[in-house]
Amino acid sequence: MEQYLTLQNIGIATGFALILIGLYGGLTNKNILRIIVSFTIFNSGLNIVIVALAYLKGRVAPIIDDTTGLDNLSQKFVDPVPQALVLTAIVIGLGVTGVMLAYALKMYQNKQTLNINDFKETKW
Amino acid sequence: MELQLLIGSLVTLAGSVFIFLGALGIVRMPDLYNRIQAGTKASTLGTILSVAGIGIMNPDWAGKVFILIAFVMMTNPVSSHTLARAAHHIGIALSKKTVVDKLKEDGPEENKKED
Amino acid sequence: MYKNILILALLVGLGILLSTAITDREENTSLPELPAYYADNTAKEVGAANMVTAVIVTYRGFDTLGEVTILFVSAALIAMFLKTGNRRKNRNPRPSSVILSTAQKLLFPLIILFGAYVFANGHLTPGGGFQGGAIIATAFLLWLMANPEGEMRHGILSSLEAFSGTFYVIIGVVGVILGVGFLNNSILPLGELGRLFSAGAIPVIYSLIGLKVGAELSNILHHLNEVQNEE
Amino acid sequence: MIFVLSYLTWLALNWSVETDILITGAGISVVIGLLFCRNCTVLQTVRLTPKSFAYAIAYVFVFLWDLLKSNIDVAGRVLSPSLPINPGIVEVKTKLNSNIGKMLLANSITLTPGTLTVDIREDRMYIHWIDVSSTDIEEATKSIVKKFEKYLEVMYG
Amino acid sequence: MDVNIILALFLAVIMIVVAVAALMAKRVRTAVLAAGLVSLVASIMFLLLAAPDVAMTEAAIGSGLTTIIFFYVLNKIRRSDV
Amino acid sequence: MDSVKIILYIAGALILSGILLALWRFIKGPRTADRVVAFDLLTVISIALMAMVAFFNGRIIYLDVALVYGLLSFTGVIVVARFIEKGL
Repeated sequence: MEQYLTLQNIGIATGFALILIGLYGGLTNKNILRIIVSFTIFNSGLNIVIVALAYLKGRVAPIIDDTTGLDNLSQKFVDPVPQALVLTAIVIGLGVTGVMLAYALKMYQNKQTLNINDFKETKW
Repeated sequence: MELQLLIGSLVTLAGSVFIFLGALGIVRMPDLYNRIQAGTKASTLGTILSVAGIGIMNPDWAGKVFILIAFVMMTNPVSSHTLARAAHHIGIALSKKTVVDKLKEDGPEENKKED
Repeated sequence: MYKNILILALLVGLGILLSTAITDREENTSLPELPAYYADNTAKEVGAANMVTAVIVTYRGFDTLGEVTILFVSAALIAMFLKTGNRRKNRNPRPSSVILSTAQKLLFPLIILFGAYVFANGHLTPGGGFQGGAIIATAFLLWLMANPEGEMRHGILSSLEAFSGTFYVIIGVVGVILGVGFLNNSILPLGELGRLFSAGAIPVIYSLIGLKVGAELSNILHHLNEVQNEE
Repeated sequence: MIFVLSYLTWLALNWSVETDILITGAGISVVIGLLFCRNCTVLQTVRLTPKSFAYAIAYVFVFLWDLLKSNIDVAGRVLSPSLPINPGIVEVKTKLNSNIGKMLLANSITLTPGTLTVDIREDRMYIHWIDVSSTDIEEATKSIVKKFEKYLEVMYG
Repeated sequence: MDVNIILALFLAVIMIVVAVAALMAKRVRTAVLAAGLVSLVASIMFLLLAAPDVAMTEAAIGSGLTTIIFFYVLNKIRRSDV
Repeated sequence: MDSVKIILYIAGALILSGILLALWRFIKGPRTADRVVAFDLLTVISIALMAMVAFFNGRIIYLDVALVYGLLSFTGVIVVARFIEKGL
């Protein structure tokens, strides 16, 4: 039990839990705004999983300053590439959320309802 | 050096005590306005003290700590005031212990000029 | 109701499946080859102290260009969805108090300055164009809070966005002309590590990205603000 | 004025005085002052005299002392089991004319626990007070506003 | 036990509790606030996982702007259950 | 050094219990405004928590994240306040 209790595993487990909670909320709710809220929770969980996978025990953030020195950096830093990807993912997540919300607002203005079962035209 | 660390940690401890009291106040107080009073204000002082203690322990960080304190002190009362004003506007009730409500007696607000 | 239980059962199964990722995974002890290369060579190749910035702006510059484009497209989509004929007919929001509007006037330049600090120091401290852009959008939002019916000069935002986007591409093309590659930062000289002007063109590129992102997010907020209220 | 404020903030953020930082900060401050804040005239009413500087420093100390004192007072109220509060909204009058003076006064009142500015109309402020000792306008003004006002009056008029 | 691990466990529990609260909330605005809170705690988690850049982005965008855009849209849809 | 660490651990424990109390108010409600007060309190507390994380890791760069919170957390509260008073 003790060897599983690392920072990385805690992060991965939390992220998975958030992903499952978000999926459950997205699949069971009828209200379109609640589905979008579930999507943002799902998004946060996914980001935590990716960053936690990049974490290495006992290493520090990939920014050079007085405490890190200049040599042997690949032995000291965590992986910077997944962090960069997650950074972009968060910004794109905001764009996607904004588009979904604008779409929901437009549908509400047309039909005065938020229940997704009432939007039948685009069903396939 | 040792003394500096000790003073800084004691200031941080005082700040965290205030944070805890603020959180306790937010649970115990009977209505919204008193919650804002006890909760947000005490924890603002607590945060300022905690951050200042950390600034005392690391003198190199003083600039950022100073800016952080200034930001918190400038922004927090504005948000508290806006929240209290909104709450009173939609008529959230004050608790039973309330003595006087001058704002309600004076009626709804007249059209005021912004300058 | 049966459907919910079925979904719950499915998700529990998925959770059990995912939990093997914790129990069966071997602990990594060293970086893979590419990140190790980045970590060892960023300081002398790019001159940036922050490796995430180096990866975003230089090594993966194309991706960032695409990302800015995605943000632009989503802003345009939101504008398209929300374009209604009779906007701002009977929105009469409650005016803000004197305290909020005065505090807004005092805080607006400070927030803009902090955003500028975040993206000008993106190669030394955490932060960069996207965060700085979000901070600038927040300053704009504060302005909207204090003057909910204020008339915005729409031209400034659009021209700022167009200007920064164009210059971003021009800087990339200058790199091609000088023969160092699209969006390479060494078109400006590298300096001593840890100084503000150390990383070649990274501060310039990141400032442009920051201005563009800030203008786009402000545009989204402005469009959302102008939709007619439901009564 | 905006320029000076921005420049000081920039220096405190960077916490070093190298030439490149000085130059960049000056450039950014000028751009902010000229481009974004053509209508930020809120600081024009500040009086720049030695006396007002002295009063500003004195004000900071008075304010910090009051902050600490009232925090301990409210902490005592929270901790005591019977919750001895006596809340109410009272009305006070202020003599300050400029907007920034009013804002600083309201912020000081709000930041001090025990008092919270709920609304402000012209020269009257409505303050939620956790321990109302008198409902009269004059008395309330005397006990809440006066200690801050005499310093702010010199600074902002 | 490392102090970071204790803190991370604490934050993990809080995040899951708040996420469940977001699902169970009666009104949409509560769910939105809870989702903002999940982002807030997630950004402290990112700080522990040695990713200050990501923490800053999550703070400015995930916890700030997303909540704000949600409330702008909720303002246009005034019903009893939002 | 040891006594300093013990004092800081006590401070951290107090901050964490403060988070728990504020979370209880957030879940209990009863109105949106009460939840917003709890939300504000949680953001302010997390500034202190971030500063402590920065101290324990010994890196000044982590303070920048706390700065972002210190400057931006209040806009969320203002937006919700303007939302409930129909001033948006």
